[in-house]
Amino acid sequence: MIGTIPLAEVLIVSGALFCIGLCGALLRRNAIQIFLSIELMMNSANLALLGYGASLGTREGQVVVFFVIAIAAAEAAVGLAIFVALFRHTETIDVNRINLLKW
Amino acid sequence: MGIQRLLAEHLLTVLIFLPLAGAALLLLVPRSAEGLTKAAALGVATLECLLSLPLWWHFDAAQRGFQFRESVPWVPPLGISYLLGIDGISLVLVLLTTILTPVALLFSLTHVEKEVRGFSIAFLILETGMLGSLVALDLALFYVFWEVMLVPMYFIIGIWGGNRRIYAAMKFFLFTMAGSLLMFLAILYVAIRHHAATGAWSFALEDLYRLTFTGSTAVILFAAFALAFAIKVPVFPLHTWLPDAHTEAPTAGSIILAGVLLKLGVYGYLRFALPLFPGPALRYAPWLGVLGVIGVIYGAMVAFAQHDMKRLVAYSSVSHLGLVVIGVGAFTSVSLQGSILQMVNHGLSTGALFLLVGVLYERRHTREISAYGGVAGIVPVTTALFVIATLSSIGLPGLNGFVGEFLILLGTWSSAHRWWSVAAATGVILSAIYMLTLVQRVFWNPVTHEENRKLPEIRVSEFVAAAVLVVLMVWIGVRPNDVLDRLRVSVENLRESVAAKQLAEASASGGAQPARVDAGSGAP
Amino acid sequence: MDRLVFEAAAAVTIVFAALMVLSRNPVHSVLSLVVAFFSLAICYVLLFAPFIAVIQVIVYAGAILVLFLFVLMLLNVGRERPEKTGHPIQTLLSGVGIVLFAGFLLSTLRQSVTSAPRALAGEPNVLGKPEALAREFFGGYLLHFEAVSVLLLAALVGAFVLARRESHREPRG
Amino acid sequence: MTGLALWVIPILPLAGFALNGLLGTRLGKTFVSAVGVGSAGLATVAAYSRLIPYLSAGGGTPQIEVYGSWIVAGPLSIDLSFRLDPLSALMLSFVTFVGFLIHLYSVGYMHHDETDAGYARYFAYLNLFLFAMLTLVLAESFPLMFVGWEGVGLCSYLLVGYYYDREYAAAAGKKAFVVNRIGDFGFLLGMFGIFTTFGSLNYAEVFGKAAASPSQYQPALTLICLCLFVGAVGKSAQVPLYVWLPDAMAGPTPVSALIHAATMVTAGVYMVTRCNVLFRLAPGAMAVVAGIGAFTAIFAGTIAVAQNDIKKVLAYSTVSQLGYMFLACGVGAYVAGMFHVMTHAFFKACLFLGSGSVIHAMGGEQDMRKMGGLKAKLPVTFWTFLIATLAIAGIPPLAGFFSKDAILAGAFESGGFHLLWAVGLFTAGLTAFYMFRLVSLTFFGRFRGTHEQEHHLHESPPSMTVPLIVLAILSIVGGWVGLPAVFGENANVFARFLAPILPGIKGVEEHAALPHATEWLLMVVSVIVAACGLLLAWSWYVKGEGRTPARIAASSPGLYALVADKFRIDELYDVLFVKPFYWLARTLWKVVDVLLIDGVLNAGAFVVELTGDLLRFLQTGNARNYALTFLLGLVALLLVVAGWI
Amino acid sequence: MNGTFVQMSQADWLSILPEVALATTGCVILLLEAFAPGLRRWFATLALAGVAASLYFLLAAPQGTTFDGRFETSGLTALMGLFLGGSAAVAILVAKPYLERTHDEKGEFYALLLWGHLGVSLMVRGLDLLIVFIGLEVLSLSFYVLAAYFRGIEASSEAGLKYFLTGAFASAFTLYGIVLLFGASGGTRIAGLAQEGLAGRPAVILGVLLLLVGFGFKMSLAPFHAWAPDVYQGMPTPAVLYLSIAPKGASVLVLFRVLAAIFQPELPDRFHAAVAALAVLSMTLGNVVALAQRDAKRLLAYSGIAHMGYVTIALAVFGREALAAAIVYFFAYLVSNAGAFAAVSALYRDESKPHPVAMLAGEGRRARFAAGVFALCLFSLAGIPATAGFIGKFFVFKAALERGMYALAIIGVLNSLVSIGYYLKVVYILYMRDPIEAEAPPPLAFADRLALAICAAGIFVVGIFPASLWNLARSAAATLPLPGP
Repeated sequence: MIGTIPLAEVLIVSGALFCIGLCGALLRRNAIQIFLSIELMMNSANLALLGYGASLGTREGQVVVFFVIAIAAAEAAVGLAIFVALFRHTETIDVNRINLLKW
Repeated sequence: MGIQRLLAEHLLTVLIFLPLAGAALLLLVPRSAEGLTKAAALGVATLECLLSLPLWWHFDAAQRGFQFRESVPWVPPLGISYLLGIDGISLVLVLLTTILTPVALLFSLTHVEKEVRGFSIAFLILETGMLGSLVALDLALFYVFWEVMLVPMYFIIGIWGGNRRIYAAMKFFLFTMAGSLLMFLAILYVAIRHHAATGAWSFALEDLYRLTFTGSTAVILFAAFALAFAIKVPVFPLHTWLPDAHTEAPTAGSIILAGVLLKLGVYGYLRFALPLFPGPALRYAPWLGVLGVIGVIYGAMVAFAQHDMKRLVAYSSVSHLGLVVIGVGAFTSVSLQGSILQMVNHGLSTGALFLLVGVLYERRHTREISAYGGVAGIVPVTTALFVIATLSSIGLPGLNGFVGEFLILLGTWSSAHRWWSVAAATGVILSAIYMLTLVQRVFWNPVTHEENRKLPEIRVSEFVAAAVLVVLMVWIGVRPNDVLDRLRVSVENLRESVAAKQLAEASASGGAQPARVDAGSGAP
Repeated sequence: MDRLVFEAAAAVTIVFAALMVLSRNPVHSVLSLVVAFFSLAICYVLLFAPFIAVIQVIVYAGAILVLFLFVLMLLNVGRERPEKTGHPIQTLLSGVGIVLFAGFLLSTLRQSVTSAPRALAGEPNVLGKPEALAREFFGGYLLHFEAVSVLLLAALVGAFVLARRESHREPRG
Repeated sequence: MTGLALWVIPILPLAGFALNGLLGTRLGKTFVSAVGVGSAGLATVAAYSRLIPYLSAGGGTPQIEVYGSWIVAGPLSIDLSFRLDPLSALMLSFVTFVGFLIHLYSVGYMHHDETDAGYARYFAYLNLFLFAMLTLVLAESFPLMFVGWEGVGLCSYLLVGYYYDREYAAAAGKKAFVVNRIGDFGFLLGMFGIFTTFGSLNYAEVFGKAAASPSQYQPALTLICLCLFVGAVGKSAQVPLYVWLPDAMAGPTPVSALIHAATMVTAGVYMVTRCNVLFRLAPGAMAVVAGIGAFTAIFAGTIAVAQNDIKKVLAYSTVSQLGYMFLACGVGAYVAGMFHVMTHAFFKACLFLGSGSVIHAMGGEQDMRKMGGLKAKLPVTFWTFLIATLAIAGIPPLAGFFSKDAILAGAFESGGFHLLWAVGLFTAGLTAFYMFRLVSLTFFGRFRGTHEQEHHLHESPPSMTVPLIVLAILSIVGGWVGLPAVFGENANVFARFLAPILPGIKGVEEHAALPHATEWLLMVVSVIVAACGLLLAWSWYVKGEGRTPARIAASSPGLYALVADKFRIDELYDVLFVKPFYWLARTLWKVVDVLLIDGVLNAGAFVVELTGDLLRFLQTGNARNYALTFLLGLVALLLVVAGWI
Repeated sequence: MNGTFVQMSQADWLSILPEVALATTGCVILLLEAFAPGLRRWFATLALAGVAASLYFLLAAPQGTTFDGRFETSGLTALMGLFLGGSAAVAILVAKPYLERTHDEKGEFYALLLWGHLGVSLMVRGLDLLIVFIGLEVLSLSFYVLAAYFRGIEASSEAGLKYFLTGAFASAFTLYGIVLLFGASGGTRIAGLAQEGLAGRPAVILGVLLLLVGFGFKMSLAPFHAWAPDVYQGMPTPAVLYLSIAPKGASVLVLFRVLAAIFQPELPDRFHAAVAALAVLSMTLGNVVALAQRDAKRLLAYSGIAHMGYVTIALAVFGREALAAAIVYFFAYLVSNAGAFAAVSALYRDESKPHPVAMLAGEGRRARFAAGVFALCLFSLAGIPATAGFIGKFFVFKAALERGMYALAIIGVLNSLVSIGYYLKVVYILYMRDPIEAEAPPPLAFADRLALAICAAGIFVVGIFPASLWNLARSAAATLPLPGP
């Protein structure tokens, strides 16, 4: 229990978010939306971390989350840059249409 | 550390690595200097041949076990060592190798145009590989040489070969690999068992001889080894790589393929598969013999159906090697000596045949039998040599072929499997049929193709190459004892150790009585 | 009380997360994700992580998603064309995969328990004290901190490399 | 050991072979003839230098010379050793001598129609043959005999195919070798059998053991003997393996005389006689030998009647005579057999050389229907030929009479309702008939050839006629060494001389000699039969100028054609063996090799490649699918770990 | 709560120096790029110096753990450092002429390469899952960028996109795995996982599996391999060279660390089955599909997938000998694969076009050295004796057989039979076909020549004298709590 919140509940929420993100990552075609979904997955991880941390009564959870956020930010920067760079060639970021390299 | 001491104490090492050194040396020769390259390669090979003669003189025929031993730790943590040594069996094959290589190179002097340097280098490396696997007494070391051999041969077939060379080269490589990879696992397993049993790592043959394997393990291990060697020999259903490889390879390549590489299969079987797993080896010897019989007859029949000279000779190899296999399967001292001798004979006669076919091919650039006919009058010397080689190959008494055949058949007859001998003896008839048909259609008969009328006669270099082989044929035919004497003790040794080990196995596996080792050693 | 708030916030998060995934228009997605992150930040607070919650709002909801918006504008990619999102088999397999995985994940999480909680230093919300966190960063997590700095540097340079215009080189390809 | 070592005798022609083979082409015909004839002559001299003392010593104990060991492996040990005993002495005597004569004859025969190279080749082969034949007869062990055995086969192959640029010659040579190989197959097995039975391959040991304790080896022996006999059948052209001999006439005539009449073909008889100890212990095998021999004799004789090629007639006559010899062996009259071998060597060689001289004169023509009336043009040839003919026909007191008579006597003794004797007798009649038919067609009547042939007709040079004369003389006197017992107990020098080769065997009694009366009777009968044959031929072909036979032929054309076509045995074999063999070979290659083995392997390889090619398309290039496979992989792992898979 | 805020001992400093060296070199190059672009042709040398320096510091650093047990300096890390340093060095050597050919020699390339290298070395040395994860991300980010390095080439950008999307996707899973383990063990330390009764918990199992797939992704282990062919094809060859070697080694090591910590003394059967399945799938799929590849880099990608299958056999065997075998295998893989990619980089002229193998026809007689080494590397990858590749397989199969995993070994050798099929195909195209490219490839740059020579030498040294390497690997493997002698 974290205060009055049962850990399981927190984890379930996080799990649900992760799965939602998963759906987005798999079903969307727009690279940006896919990436958004991935961000969501990472956030679900953060939620779980905080839940665990709190229930363990350790700060490490929060510390890790901090780093994760930093990483996510960095990824976002690079990712968006890549999208832009690719967009210059293809005029689209629909991953269904981006298959020059295959087979 | 004088050169004499080097030769005295490390002769085998010198023999193995001299060609390699030569190959390295050739890298210094400018690519344009083709003549020089060829000469240098030939020189190295000849020197090698000369250096190998002391083995012949100084070999103590009476001594059991291996001679000219050398032993240096190689991979100590796994007990892999650079362990060399020869007995009579390897001795004759080593000499066969050192003799055939210069012969092949001598022939190539006038017949390799493209990539001369690469060719010579590949050939020398090949010789290193062959000699290495003949004298290695450490399974890991053997395996290394055994596989290394493939690479230069792959290139020799693939680069300097005929029209379907790439297919042939691939087939050759994959076939051989398919066998040896499983053998590789088997070798590992055996060594591991040795480690488990003694706590010490070792790949040394004599250490591993001491292990006894029983039950299905033994069978599987034996199968792995046998398969690898059977493919190399090649034993009947696994032979189809041979015609392609032999046919497509350049003449020199065919000479070495037929002359030496095939023998390594039988050699490996005698040196490794048999002594390591005598139980299964003798239990399944009948199958081996049957396959041998099939090989003899089948090979001969198919050879008869060929209309490509080289292919015909190639299939004749299948037939001859089948005979050798029978001798091994019968496993009497007579048949064994016969088999080993027959390997040498086959090396000489088939080598010569390929060489002379090459002589014709290089002039007319066709291997079709029908493209020739009646050339005896135009190239009498070639004809004479070819006829002699043919006679040796079909086992005419007085030439080498007969002695081998006779011993194998006699030894087999006096073993438990008399009927093999009867069946295989038909090979005497069949070989005459296909070889003489070849001779008739190529050399006799009226001249049908005008271009044959100005067929140039054999060159001196080619003649010398062929003559060497012919001389050896006659020599072995008249004085086979020179060879047999050196084989006797080794063969007896082999049979005894196998017998002893088999008893050990039998007792280990709970007294199932062993198959007869000395199935009628021929004595009445 | 806490629990009710948490559940409410969580519900909102989930709903908007779902919206983000479902909406064809990327801009809508971004916006709904902003909402989701806000409510997520509330959850963080309830989990004794006020500092993280703040960062979540500023960095994520603020910076990152805005960055996304900018890029969207820059490339002005409109809504996905309503063509089917892909091969039916692909969709089917995705569905199966997701369902199975979700099953595993949730069932695992439901029964997942932590080792006995340590006695908290003072009251719970001491956990999230920025100062205390700072001590962690420059104490035991110094190495991580440095590593992340390299990470950010790399990201920076990387973004620069990629985004830089083709200047002094003949276009290729 | 007295005088030269035996090995000198075969070595001399071998040296000749080497010399002619290597240098002959360069050094010209005179050198070649010198070397060729010289080596043969020297060999003869050497041989007689050993023979005379041996004979004068009355033969008897064999002299065995061991020169060293040839093959030693395990329990097997084969020496290089020669043996001089009555049998080998007999063979030696006429092989060298006749061989020499024929070398001499060849000088004349081959001289102008051959290039230097061909000439050298010819003499090289001839010398090599002499070497091989001598090894064969002198050998003291089976393998060494086999060396000679196959050696002569090789020479026969080379010499039959001497005119290699004529397809039929090359084919004939191959046929000869292959058919011989079939025989050798038997010989080999026989040797193996002997080795496993007696533990040795040396005559002395084998025969010694066999004679000492016959019962011990009984069961194996019949098989062994049959195997050996297969060898003999091949080499001596008996039914069913005789087919190569008639074709072998494609070779130069002297070759036919030497190899295919006088020496090589009798090797089979020699071998059987050599192994008489074994054969006598295997009555079953003996019966087979006799049967085959008798059948061959009459069968080939019949064919000979209808041939028109002069050499073919002689060839079939040879086959038939060889049958006679085996008949002799089969009924246990080994001495008689060898006796006939010798006399046959004389008169048949003479006949062949005579025919050679005729062909020579006719400019290569061999068809008797184109000859006739040659006796005026070729007197020497005619007379020698006539003598030889009478000899073979068995007209006393010529050589053939005595040998043939001895055989018939033996056959008569052998019982079996004298069936074998009857056959032999009939064959004798046939022989007389077709031989005189030959003479009549060739030498009597009017010339039927072309004009320029007639114009070119001439007697052969002395180098050819001298051998003819010598052989003719021998054909007359040759038989006198073996007068039958009726001329006094010790009249039969030959038999006494050869006696030692028929050692007594425990439990095998020698059958008693015939009573004189019977023997007289037999002689008279055979002479009458022979005479009838002669007269019939005379009346039909000289008097009636061949009308009667033409009428007969016309009356039953089918039969005549069949006989003329040699009963179409070759065609039969072609259908039975050759064609199926070729078909089988092709099928094995195309079906088993290409289709089955390679097919399966290539199919396997292809399947793998194909799989690769298909799987390759899983790589759609769509990042979402990559994520999907990732997820599916994860799920699969989960299932595995959770134990659901 | 003492006065100074930052708490860092000298040991910490010494242990972190290698990474510092790398980071600094990167920064320096970057600055030079900005302010002294004229010095570009020295960048490669500088980068090499950086790698060398970091290697030196690594070997010089005192053994033991630092940053209160989160960072390791040991024989193991030293050996792995050698492996990573080697691949980085070759990559840089190859990069110089490559970038010159493509007129793209920029400082950023080296900087990113070095930082990526830094990330990998963090993965290798981190005893804390968070460190490992950060290292992983550093690596990934740098190489996302390097993949898309050629902005002018669509293929390159596309490779960047694919790598980024799949990579981010994978790291989300990795992260969640770490979270689960965190929850179970109450911390991010790997050592912390070695607690009583942890191995049984579903959360832990799930967590470990997520790590397995996450790092399996980096290893391009089937079925997490799909990104590799595309990315390799579009990515600048030198970067591929590094990416195809170093991170795989690091990932395997991490997996060994985690599994060793959690599962003591032995891998549970189900886990073993799962890993073995991955191995078999990866070998088979990699080899079979490689047969069908036409593009040199794709072919090498699939061959890499197959090779990771062989390594995974070692993971499945699990044990000290197995880890040692894996390490040896990676050294063998380093020399062979690096050589192969170096040759590819040297043999192809135009980066904007794909690299069909058929284009190499007859190069064996024109670009003799490059083609020769290429062939040698291919034979080594195929596992022909007397080359490094054989040694790698030798030890892996030995380990498998020793633990009685015959099926794995047999499937392994059968696979190498298949692999010979495509390796030899390249060889015969090199040597037995006539050239289709009109003009011979440009003469080999010194750096290329050097790189190739190093790899060739390495192949033979490892292939013929493996003893010392094996001993090192075994002693290194002893640092992990693995079963075995």
